[in-house]
Amino acid sequence: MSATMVSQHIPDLDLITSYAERNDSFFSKVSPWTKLGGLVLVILLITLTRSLAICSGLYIAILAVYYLAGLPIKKLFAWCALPVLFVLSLVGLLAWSEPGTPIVSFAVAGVTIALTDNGVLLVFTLLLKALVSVTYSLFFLMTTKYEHFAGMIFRIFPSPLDQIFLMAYRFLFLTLAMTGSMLKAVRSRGGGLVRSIRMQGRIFAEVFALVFIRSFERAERVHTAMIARGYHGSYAAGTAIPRPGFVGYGVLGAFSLIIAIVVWMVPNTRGW
Amino acid sequence: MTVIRRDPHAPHCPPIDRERELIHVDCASHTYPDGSVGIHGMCFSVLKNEIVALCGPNGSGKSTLIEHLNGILTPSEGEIWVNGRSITGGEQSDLWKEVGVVFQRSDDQLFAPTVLDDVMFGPLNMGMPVDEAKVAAMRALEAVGAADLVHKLPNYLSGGQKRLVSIAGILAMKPKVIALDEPTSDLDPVHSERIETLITGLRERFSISVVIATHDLDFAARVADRICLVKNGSVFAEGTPAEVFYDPALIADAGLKVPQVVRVYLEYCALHGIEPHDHPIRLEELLFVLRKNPKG
Amino acid sequence: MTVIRRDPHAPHCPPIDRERELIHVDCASHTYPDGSVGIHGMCFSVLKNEIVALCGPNGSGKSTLIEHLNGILTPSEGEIWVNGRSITGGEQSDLWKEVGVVFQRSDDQLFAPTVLDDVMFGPLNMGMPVDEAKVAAMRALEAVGAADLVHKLPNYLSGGQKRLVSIAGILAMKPKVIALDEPTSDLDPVHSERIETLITGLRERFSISVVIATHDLDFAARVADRICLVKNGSVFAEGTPAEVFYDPALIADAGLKVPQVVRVYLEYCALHGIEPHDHPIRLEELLFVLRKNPKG
Amino acid sequence: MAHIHLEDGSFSIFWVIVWWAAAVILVGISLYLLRSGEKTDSRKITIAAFCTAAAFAIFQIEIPVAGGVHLTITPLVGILTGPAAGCLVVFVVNIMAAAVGHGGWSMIGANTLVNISEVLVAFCLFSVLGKITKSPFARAAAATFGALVCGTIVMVGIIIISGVQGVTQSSATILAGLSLVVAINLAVAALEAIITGFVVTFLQKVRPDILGGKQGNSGR
Ligand SMILES: Nc1ncnc2c1ncn2[C@@H]1O[C@H](COP(=O)(O)OP(=O)(O)OP(=O)(O)O)[C@@H](O)[C@H]1O
Ligand SMILES: Nc1ncnc2c1ncn2[C@@H]1O[C@H](COP(=O)(O)OP(=O)(O)OP(=O)(O)O)[C@@H](O)[C@H]1O
Ligand SMILES: [Mg+2]
Ligand SMILES: [Mg+2]
Repeated sequence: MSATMVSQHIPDLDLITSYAERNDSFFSKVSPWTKLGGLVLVILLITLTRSLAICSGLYIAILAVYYLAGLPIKKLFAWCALPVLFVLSLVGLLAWSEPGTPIVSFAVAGVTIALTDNGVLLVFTLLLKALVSVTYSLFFLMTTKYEHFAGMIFRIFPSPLDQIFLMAYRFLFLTLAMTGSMLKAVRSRGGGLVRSIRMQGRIFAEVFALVFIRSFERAERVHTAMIARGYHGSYAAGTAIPRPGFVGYGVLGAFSLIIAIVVWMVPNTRGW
Repeated sequence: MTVIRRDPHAPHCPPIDRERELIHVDCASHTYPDGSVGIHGMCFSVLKNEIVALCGPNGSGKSTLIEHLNGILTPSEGEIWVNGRSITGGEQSDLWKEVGVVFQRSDDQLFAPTVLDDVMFGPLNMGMPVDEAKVAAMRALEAVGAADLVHKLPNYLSGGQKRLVSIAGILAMKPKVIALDEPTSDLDPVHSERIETLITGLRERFSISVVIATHDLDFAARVADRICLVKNGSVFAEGTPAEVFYDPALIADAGLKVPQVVRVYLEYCALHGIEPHDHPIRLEELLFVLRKNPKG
Repeated sequence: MTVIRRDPHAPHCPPIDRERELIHVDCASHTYPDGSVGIHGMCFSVLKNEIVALCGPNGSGKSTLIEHLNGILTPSEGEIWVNGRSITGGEQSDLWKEVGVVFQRSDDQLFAPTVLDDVMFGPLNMGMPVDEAKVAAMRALEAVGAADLVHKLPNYLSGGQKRLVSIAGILAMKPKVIALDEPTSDLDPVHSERIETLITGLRERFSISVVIATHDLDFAARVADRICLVKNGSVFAEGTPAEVFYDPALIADAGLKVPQVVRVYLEYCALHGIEPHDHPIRLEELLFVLRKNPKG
Repeated sequence: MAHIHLEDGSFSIFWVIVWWAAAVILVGISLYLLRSGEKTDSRKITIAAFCTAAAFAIFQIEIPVAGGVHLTITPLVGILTGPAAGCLVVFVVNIMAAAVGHGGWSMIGANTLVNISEVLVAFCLFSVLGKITKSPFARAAAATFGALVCGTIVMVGIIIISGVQGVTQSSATILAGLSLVVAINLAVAALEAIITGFVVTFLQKVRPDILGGKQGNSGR
């Protein structure tokens, strides 16, 4: 594995961008607005429902879409590790004291804590919800061209929020590259980051500080270089974003209908 | 014209000559925020339709000077005129259209998601419609020999490929003056030569002026009309390549080395007892001279 | 020994020779995460006590190979042996002590708060006490001619000064093999020559092996014992400088240009009708040959 | 590292809307303040944008302690950009984090509130402490620690108030379950305080202009 990557479990933005720019599947031609609408509806559905079955179905559907778009499945699972860890670390703690039929139980210092069927169900449901949202987000990122994102950001957010957002997106690549190259340099001269903390704790903080300042100055230089090519402090997103077609509206409409039916008709799924 | 020497301790720039000078730098000093003195007592000018090379040792202030030319840095003390207008303090909003700068580190310059976007950035900012900008970008990429990189991500290029793309990004804007900081330092000989012909071609076809900061004296000797020797933050001597490079004491004074061609020629003359008055500068000239004096 | 040519389409590396080889690379491929092929069918080895130069056009895979040498990158397919031990997959934890790499972009390498800290970083990691590490660092900085920068911040140096410091950072660790990626690309001729004598000196005094990736064929010709020509991600020919550079068809095939000295010599021979069998490679050799045949 | 490590679907729709609305109102106020002030110069935007990028990047480096925690540099953002721009920065950071599965879209509101509290506290403490001590290290470290403690309180508060969908236990039990998280957060806060201290000391030394000191002369 390349050492330039900050961590294997963090979505590699360079890679995501490169997929986005190259993807020529059907989904890359779908209007970004349709995909954005889809995102809102997906999040709405998993916020409203508590049903394990619905979450599983949704997850399988999204995974299929992700696969059909020709995106890397193995990478997806690596990238999902962190969100999964989050859910487990927090909900995993809460699940233990959930009322229900105990499956395992311990007595610690006179208090009995038990993992119940409801607790396990809770963990699984929340886990699936997390996977649904992460997978859809990555699908969205990897099938939408940068210029379309830029255009959407430009239209959605008021100034100067849009400017901060757009410029930050640019600087992000610099900062990540800088962080990666620092790790590479440290490693190639024998300092694993962990050992360095023990060996030279102070230096670590200083290095960290320096990386921060260096990336800042890099960003500043890039900014001046942009000005040197005519950047005025306002990015004019000239690119036209494809509007949703009939099919797009149709799909979104149908999806909304399904959500309404699922949430209002099927009992015990509502999360109010 | 002979070599002009300047005393950096008592600098007095000649006054600006609006007829011939495109850029006139009279920069008493530029001090970086940490207190390092980048340049000091610097007089420098770029004439119309010329290629001028800045040569000097590491840390002599070449990059600092280059970054002054389109207002990325501004003098701590002193003034700079572009096209007869002072750019210090006042309005400099469209300076970027006139002077294009290629940075020493190409990473500073590349930021867009794809190579094409990056090269199109300048033309788009100049108000070109997208299609035209695309054409301009493609043409610039072809000119530097990097057309095959068009859909790559700038982050994922080799050192030399980044250099080519960053040069293309400036070319696409067709500025009146192009300043290149170590343009050939990462390039292989073939691409280097390509950039070389490109630079001389630009001057001939579009009467663009070019400023080059470089250590590669052989390269400077081949392309430049005028050489400015930089030391300790100021230009201390200037002249044509033949004058400057055939003055070994001057070159040594600058902390540089005489180019290979000159060394071979001088040795050859010494060997055959010829008066070295031909002053060949390019390899072709040297070979021509050798041919002319086959037997000494 | 004559030029060895390899067919990149049917690569079969010779087996590893544990007696003479310090590093043996048999890398079927390295593919970057985005799918770009960095190297492909690469056979390369570093012998004991030699200076080997990798020459090839931009994007041919030189840096990718260099970063394999101390395990910063690992082959997607294939294996690498250092000192007879395979480093792929297995233990590679102290590889950095044996192979030091100077990166193409010195910015990638400098991270400590001051130049001294940066150069001391390697020695400290090797377990040297602080005082000793300081002495080692100062000595390395003096060797490259950058002792005056010791208290500066690496971030605030000129391009060439950064290069010098990053070379010093590796020197201070005294590895058995030093790999330098474009070591002279930002350096002025004086510092360049200093690095040149340093490299040859290292080999002579400490029997260190040195790997250099460079485009500067004149430089490669001067220092290297062996030239490996790289194209499209693999070494396709190798030999001594005299063999390689006096084979213009091979050089053209590699996408490079014949060095100046060779061109002058060949022209000179053609001019005087001499058989070109001397094959001078350095400027001094050329001048010597010219002296030997003053009248052709 | 006060940041709610919950993903989409954890809060009920009611609380999602409540926290989002609160965050949007605060961001709106910041926007109003920024736009009504003098013309926003592009340098300020550069700093804010850079802080956004750095916050996001640093977010992504795990420190191998206790199963992997990470720093947020929200207090530093507060110190460098001030409260108004700081609110925008943390809002954008949270959107970006959600996009790569680091937090969840419906959690952006809650997380932004947590971070805004950090930005505000850090900024205020840093300014106030400036009258007490000259040492930039002490100022920055104390401000950071205070901010992160406050952020942790806000985070726990939000979780207790909104509850987690499907969790039916009492607030007290949830609080007990969260105590481990709080303990880790405080340990990381101490580490982050030290690092922020160094960053600010360094900035004071080499780039005082960023800290609002005298303007450097490196051009724009
Ligand atoms: N960002 C910076 N901050 C502080 N000092 C700097 C900075 N950049 C350069 N300097 C200092 O200013 C002086 C001139 O640097 P400059 O980069 O102009 O040299 P240069 O001639 O381009 O050198 P090189 O050939 O090595 O690139 C050097 O002494 C250097 O240390
Ligand atoms: N980080 C990266 N990600 C993806 N592809 C890369 C990366 N770095 C290099 N490449 C690609 O791998 C190939 C080999 O690159 P490499 O940097 O090894 O070339 P090089 O011989 O060092 O060139 P140069 O002389 O220009 O430095 C090139 O085609 C390049 O585009
Ligand atoms: Mg320079
Ligand atoms: Mg390279």
